[in-house]
Order: sequence, then structure tokens, then C-alpha cells
Amino acid sequence: MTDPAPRAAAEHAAAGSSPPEVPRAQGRWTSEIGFPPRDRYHELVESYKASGFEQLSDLTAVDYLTHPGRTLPAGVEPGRFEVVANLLSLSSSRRVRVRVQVPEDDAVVDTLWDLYPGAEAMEREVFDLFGIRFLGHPDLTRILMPEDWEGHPLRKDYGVGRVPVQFKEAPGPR
Amino acid sequence: MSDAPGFPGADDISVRRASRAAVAETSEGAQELATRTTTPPAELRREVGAVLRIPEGGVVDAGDVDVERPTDETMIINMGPQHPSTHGVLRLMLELDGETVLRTKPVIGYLHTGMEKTAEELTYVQGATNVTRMDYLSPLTNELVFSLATEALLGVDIPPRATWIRMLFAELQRVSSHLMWMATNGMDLGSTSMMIYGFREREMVLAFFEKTSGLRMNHDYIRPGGVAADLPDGWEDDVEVICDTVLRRTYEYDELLTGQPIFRERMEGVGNISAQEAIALSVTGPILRSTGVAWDLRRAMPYLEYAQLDFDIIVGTYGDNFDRYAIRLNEIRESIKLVRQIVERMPPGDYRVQDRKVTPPPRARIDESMEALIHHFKIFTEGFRVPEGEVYVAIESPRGEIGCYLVSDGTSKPYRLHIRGPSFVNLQAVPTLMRGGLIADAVAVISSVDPVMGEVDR
Amino acid sequence: MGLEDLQHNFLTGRLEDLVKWARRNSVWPATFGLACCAIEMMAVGAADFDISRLGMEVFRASPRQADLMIVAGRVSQKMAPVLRQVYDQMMEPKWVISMGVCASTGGMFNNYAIVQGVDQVVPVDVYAPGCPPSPETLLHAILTLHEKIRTGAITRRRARPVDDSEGERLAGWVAEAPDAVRVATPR
Amino acid sequence: MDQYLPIFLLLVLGALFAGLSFLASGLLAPRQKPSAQKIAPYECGIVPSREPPSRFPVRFYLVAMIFIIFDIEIVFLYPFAVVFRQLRAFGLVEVLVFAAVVLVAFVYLVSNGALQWGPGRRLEPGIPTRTTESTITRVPTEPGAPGQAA
Repeated sequence: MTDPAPRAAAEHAAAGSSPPEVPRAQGRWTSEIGFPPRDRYHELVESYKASGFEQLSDLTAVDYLTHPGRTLPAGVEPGRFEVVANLLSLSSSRRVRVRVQVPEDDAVVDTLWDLYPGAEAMEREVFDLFGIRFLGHPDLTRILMPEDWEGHPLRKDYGVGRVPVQFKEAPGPR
Repeated sequence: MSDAPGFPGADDISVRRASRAAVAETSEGAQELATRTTTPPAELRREVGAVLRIPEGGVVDAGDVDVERPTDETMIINMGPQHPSTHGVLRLMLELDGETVLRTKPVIGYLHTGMEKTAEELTYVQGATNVTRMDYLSPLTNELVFSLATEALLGVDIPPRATWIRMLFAELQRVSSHLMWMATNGMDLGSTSMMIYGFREREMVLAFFEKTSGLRMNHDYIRPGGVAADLPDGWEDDVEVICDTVLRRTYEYDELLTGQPIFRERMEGVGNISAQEAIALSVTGPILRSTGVAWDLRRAMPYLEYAQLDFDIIVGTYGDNFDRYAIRLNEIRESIKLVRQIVERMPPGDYRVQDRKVTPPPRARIDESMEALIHHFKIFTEGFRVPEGEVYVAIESPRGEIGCYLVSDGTSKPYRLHIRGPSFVNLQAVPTLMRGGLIADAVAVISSVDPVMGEVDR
Repeated sequence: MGLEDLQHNFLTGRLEDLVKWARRNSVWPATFGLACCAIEMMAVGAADFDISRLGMEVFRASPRQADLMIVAGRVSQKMAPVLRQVYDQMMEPKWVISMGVCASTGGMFNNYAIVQGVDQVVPVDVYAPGCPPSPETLLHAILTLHEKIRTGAITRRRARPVDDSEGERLAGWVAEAPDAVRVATPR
Repeated sequence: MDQYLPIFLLLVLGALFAGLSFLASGLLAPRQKPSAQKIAPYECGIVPSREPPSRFPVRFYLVAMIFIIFDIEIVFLYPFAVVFRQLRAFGLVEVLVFAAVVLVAFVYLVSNGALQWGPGRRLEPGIPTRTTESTITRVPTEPGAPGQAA
């Protein structure tokens, strides 16, 4: 492991919990949050795995198109997408969240499949519903939508696809 | 009568939907199992189930399934969406050599309901109704994880009685979900009488749910801010009857199933997974515990008031189907032990948080005070606002760790709601569990993973 | 015993009534459980709400041996062609009960993923309301179907799927005018 | 001549039955030709894109051979059963010898592993038979002490 990676992890981990100005839940559900830049995302997760986070419990993404003004720690420029990986340490019963910003134009992130094989289906779902590609993923295809479906439904600019119904906004009865 | 199935002006999505609803090709192209020569090696290793990259002398040796068999001798079949043993609409593509399963690839998405998109349209008050339809064998667990996430962001803490009612219902839901698993597992392995017994007991639990929340399923009973209604009086005797009967019946099931040589033959040594593989595949719940890892969120990262209750974590030894069956059977007994403790220590008091911004006022008050009417109107039309922030809440559902990642942007509708379905992740262990088994073992393995497709496809 | 008592017995029954009686009392459902309604459908099949009293003892897995398809749950876009394929492979005469609001009209999921009403894919005979319909509602839907069989025409072809041999494939089935059968409350 | 009358009657009955059933199915069967989907093989609702595999593993044919062995054996038992009273002891010995000869073929097949269906990866066989109590261990939790890990 190269030298800078542990420093990056230490730098974020050393901040104890995540930087204070990031609004988070209180009480029992607080957990450490790491904000690595995209190129050091894989290293940070690797350093977390080395420091005892055996299991990746969840990997998902958020599209911040219509909510750009979210508060982020200093030095982290907000991208349109945000891939959120949730790591779990079975030995010390702790969780940590890694939030990496993904710009809109080249929405590509390293895969975690080589660290955690369990990430395979979660990343396929994020690709399917958000269109974020994962470098090094063994089988990056759609998982939930039909194969010939265009568009990525969970993006904020993708309509809900409502069929107008009679009493809400549709013209009179057909 | 306009000819288009939707109304005039329906946008392109519903036009595509109309063409899609017509007879269309059902093949899913790249999502399906390709022949061995065209599958990239990394994907091939995953489908064979050799997932871990452990040095050569390690636990996992893909060699016991010789993958080099010429492709024209093997057969790729569909254990497709409409199949009696796939617990809903899971489609498994198996590559078979005679009766032996060489490769497996689950193809899912046949029940994708776009719930996470719908969640962004509903307010927090309505959110529980959408989330409760995800894992339809334990709807209350979904509502609980959503309510805990919302309350974590709101920073409101609910009265003790609401907490204890929630624990009571979470444990009763675990009993009914495991009874449902005993029923379908028995049916899958040929014991139809187990199906009838399992449902008979489950009806008792559903009757109690119906008495309290008004519905047998999809109750919308656990809401942000507490529970929907107080317990009906005389609920202690109902719960007592449930506990006695179900506990007695679990010993009858044990007697019915465990002794049978056929049941034993299909359960012991079938679908085994090692602790390393389970942790690497992010598997949680009874499957992880069957490999010997004592990980139960109720005890390791306790939520609600589980820290004050005395119960055991059931852990298996070999990580095969029989262990998972024993774990689930004993978890029913543990849950009943928990329910009995909860019944004794149920505190009095109100069942919803009294903060007028979150809880609508009682119906009677609306006629008297204008202010109550305004609150009532505001909560039910626009919903209460949740401060901006994000949270990940995880609790122990009967199938494993169910997590709710909730991002709010300060309005009254969640900005992003992601539910980490335990079955969605546990399904990835299916290739590892099925490697080298027969087709009959494949049926037993799917039943032992206990996937609920509503939560897998969301 | 007057002549009127002989009205409904075997000797004087018309062939068509006999056939309809036989069909009505041995409708075998195909297992087509999709979502939450499937659990209630199983509960109807189990001991408490037993549908084997109505002759539906067995949930046939393969459509070849099934007469009735209970679409129990929400039909997603990916599932629609599969539903249509299973419906086509069912033997005549066949009926469809659309169980639950999600199957009947898309229910609360009015979005891109759900087919808004399964009657866009297959012709439906009885719609069972509810989310999920309680077992009693499903039993009532089944009895309504029995009533419809009893009063319906015996040889009417369900939905003649148009062969692809006729060039471009039509929208899957030729929509026949839904017969507004005024179904009496089943006796 | 009268000996052959029953055989002749049987032939007529057979022809009649076959003819009538064809006639009935011609009358009652649906006129309309079954659609392409109905003829297609049932693949759990998936339109079959691959043609069904032509080569089947040998194991399936071995099971078929076992059936044929016993089928032939039964065919020969029928005439024996009709006259076994007249044959008395000789007939009995005769049929036992015949059964033994047929059994040799069956034993040969089974010894060749016709009934072993695939590896069926099992745990090492030495495990004692387990009950739902013996296979699990209970990890107790003391109330009020959260967070102790495995």
C-alpha cells in the first residue's frame, strides 16, 4: 500500500467522526464518514478494510441534481452524483460511510469488487438505476430493468412515468 | 373512447410501456447466462461460486467442479420467473451437466416496482405505506427501519411505550416470517403438511396484527413518531395464547421434520458456505450465523431497547441447510422468549410522540380547537419537514440486516431513500451455495436462502 | 314429489349446464404469485380459508395443467411478456383473476416500472380489489368467477392470440368487447 | 373357426374404439390451430431462445435401460402366470432362474454407478446425525451489555 493512502485514511479517520459541519443524525446512528477524492476512493476503502472493516454492508448512489446546496466538508467540491459505500466492522461493531463525489460528464468510479465480492450486484444496481460505470467490474450489465430499457430511472431528470389518472390531473373520463 | 391505452398526452414512457406490454421478447440478453466460452474469466469464477481469491491452499477450490467440460455436453436451463420453488419471481439460469449444477446466475428485476423513485414523491407521513410493501413477509420491519431513520434525522425521541410496542411487533413479525419460511421450506422439500401447519400458526399471529393495526399485512402501523394506535385492551391474553401455542407447535415441527430421512438427506451437507465466503459476499442474517459468526444486530449494535432484554443468539456450525433450518426454528423460540419479556415490562403512557409538528392531533380535538385543525391539515397535506441531513439505519430483519439510507433536503419529502435489502445481497451467495449440488439441492438452497423478491427488486 | 322438483338434477340437466358445472367446480389455478398478494393467495390455499372446498385443491405449477391464472401482485415491465407467454401456454378454456389493486390498475405504484393494469397484457375476467385482498375477498372473487362460468357462454373463445404468421404481430390479443355481465350475487 | 372368434371380436372392438376416439376429438377439439406460443416448449415463462440441447448425458439412458430390463421380465411373467398351476414345481424353478438371469444385468448396471447421480458435494461423511439442538450453539447476551462481538 502506497504511503499516501494511510495518511488519507488517517486524515479522514483522525477527524474522529466526520467533520462537524456536515449535518448528520444524532444519537445512536452517528457513524464516521469519509470523503475521499475519486482517485483515492479505492485506497481509502482498502485502508478501512485493513483496519478491520470486514464487510461492505451497502453501496448506493444519490443524484444531487436538484439539491446542489448540500453542506460538504471544506475542500470537497460537490459533483452531481455521490456513491455511498457503507462498511461494517464485525469485530468492533462499528460502521463507516465513504461518500465519493462523481461528476456528471464522466460518471466512472473504481469498483470495490476486488476488495468485497459482495459489491458486485450492488454496483450493477447503481449502474442500472443511475448510469454510473464501475472500472474493473466483472459483469457491468443491467440488473433490475429490462435489457432494452433506455435511460436510468433513479436520476432526478428521469420522469416518474406516471400515467395520468382520472381524478388527479387527467382531462375528463375517457 | 381514445384508442391509446393511456390518456391522450401520455408522455413517451407510457407509449413505450404500451409497446412493452405487447408480446415482446422475454430474453434479457447480457443479463442471462452466456456459454462458458463467451463469459469473461472473472464473471465465470463468480458464477461457479469460487468467489474468494484465497491463496491456492485456501478453503475454496473451484476444482471440485471441473469447468473444462466441453460446452456442448452441458445444458443451460431456466429455473425461470414462474416456477413453484423460486419463492416469487426469481429467475435462476443454471448450467447443468446431467443433474449436477455447474454454474448459476440469478437474473432478477421481474418484480422491480420503482419503490425508491416512488418514495421521492411521497411525504414522510405517507412513506411507511410505500416501504412496507418491500419485504412482504415482514412488513413491520420495513416500517420500523424507515421510522427509525426519519426519527434519527428529526432528532425526536419517542415515548417508551411506543418503543416497547415496536419491539413487540418486530418480534411477533419475526415469528410469523419464520413460520412462513418453515411452511414454504416444508412445501419445497415435499412435506405439504408442514405448509398447512405453518400457515395455521401464522394465521394466529396475523389475527392479532389485524386486531391491532386493522390489516393482516402492509399494516402501516409503525410510523415516524411512534405507532398508529394503542394496543387493544386484553392484548396480553392474545399474545399469551400465541406464545404458548406456537412454542408447543415448534416442538411438533421438530418431531415432524427433523427425524425424516428424506428431509435430512436433502438438508444436511447441502448448500454449505464458509464464514470467509459469507462475510466477503456481505451475507447477513441466518445464513451468516449458520457459518458460526455470532452477528445479530439486535445484540451487536442494539437499537430500540434490545439491550435490556435477555435472549440468545443462535449460531450454527457447518453453514449448511440443516443449520439454517435449526437456526430459524430456534429463533422462533427465542422471539417468543423475547415477546414474553416485553409483555411483562410494557410501560404505560402515550404511544406517539406528543410533538404537535409530527403527530396529528387526536380526532376529537379537531372539532374543538382551530389550531389542532391547522396542525391536522398541515401534517396530512404537506407533511412535516425533516431537517437536512443523511443517515444509515440498520436493524435485524428475519432475513438479515435491513438498512435504510435516508437523505433529506429539508423539505417534507425524502430526497433519496435507499433500502438495503438483505435478500438482495444474500442472493449473491446462491452460486456459492449451489456449486456442485444437484437440481434437487438447488431447490433446497433457494428455500434456505429465503429470498423475498419484493425486497430484492424494490 | 312434483315435477318441479326434478328441475335441477342429473337426468334433466342440459349438456351445456353439465359441462359448465364440471368446469366450474374443478378450476385449477396456476401458481402465478408475484408479490404480497401471493402470500394471501397461499393463505387462501392453506387450512384456514381452504379453497379445496371449491375444487381448487391444487396449485398447478405448469400452465399446461391449469385453467385459471390468478395474477397475484404487481406486474413489472420486465414481467409483462413472461405473463403473456404463460397465459398463451395455458390450455383453453382459461380464466384470469386479477388479484389486488396493483394487478388491476397498477395500484399505488403509478410509475415507470409497473404495468398499469394487467388487462393491458391479458384479458381479465374478475378483478379482486384490496391491497392485499383479504382471503375472503379472494374467495368472493372466485365465487364470482364461478358465477360468470355458470352464466357465461360455453364455447366462446377467450382471446384468440393472433399468429405471427400474419405478418406484423398485433398487440398480442384481439380485444373483444368486455361483456358487461351483470353478475348476480353468487348463491 | 370358433376358436378365432374372440380374437376377431377383439380386433373389431379395437378398431371401433380407435375410430370413435378420432371422430370425437375431430368433433370436439377447438377448430382454431394452436398459436405459436402454445406450441413452444414451456420454459418457466421465458420464450425459448436456445434450441433444446441435443446431447443428453449417458446417465439418463442407463436409467431407461433399467426400466426396459424389468419391463421385459414382466412381459414374460404374464404367460407364466396363466399356466403356472399346471407347471407346478418345474415352472417355479424355471421362472426363478429366469429372474436371476435378468437380475445379473441389473446388478451390473448398478455396480457401474447407474444410480449415482453426480458428485452432490457433501460434507465429509463422518458427521454424527445432528438434531436441531445439537447443531447450534447459543451465544447468551447479558442485558445491558451491548456491543460485545463474537
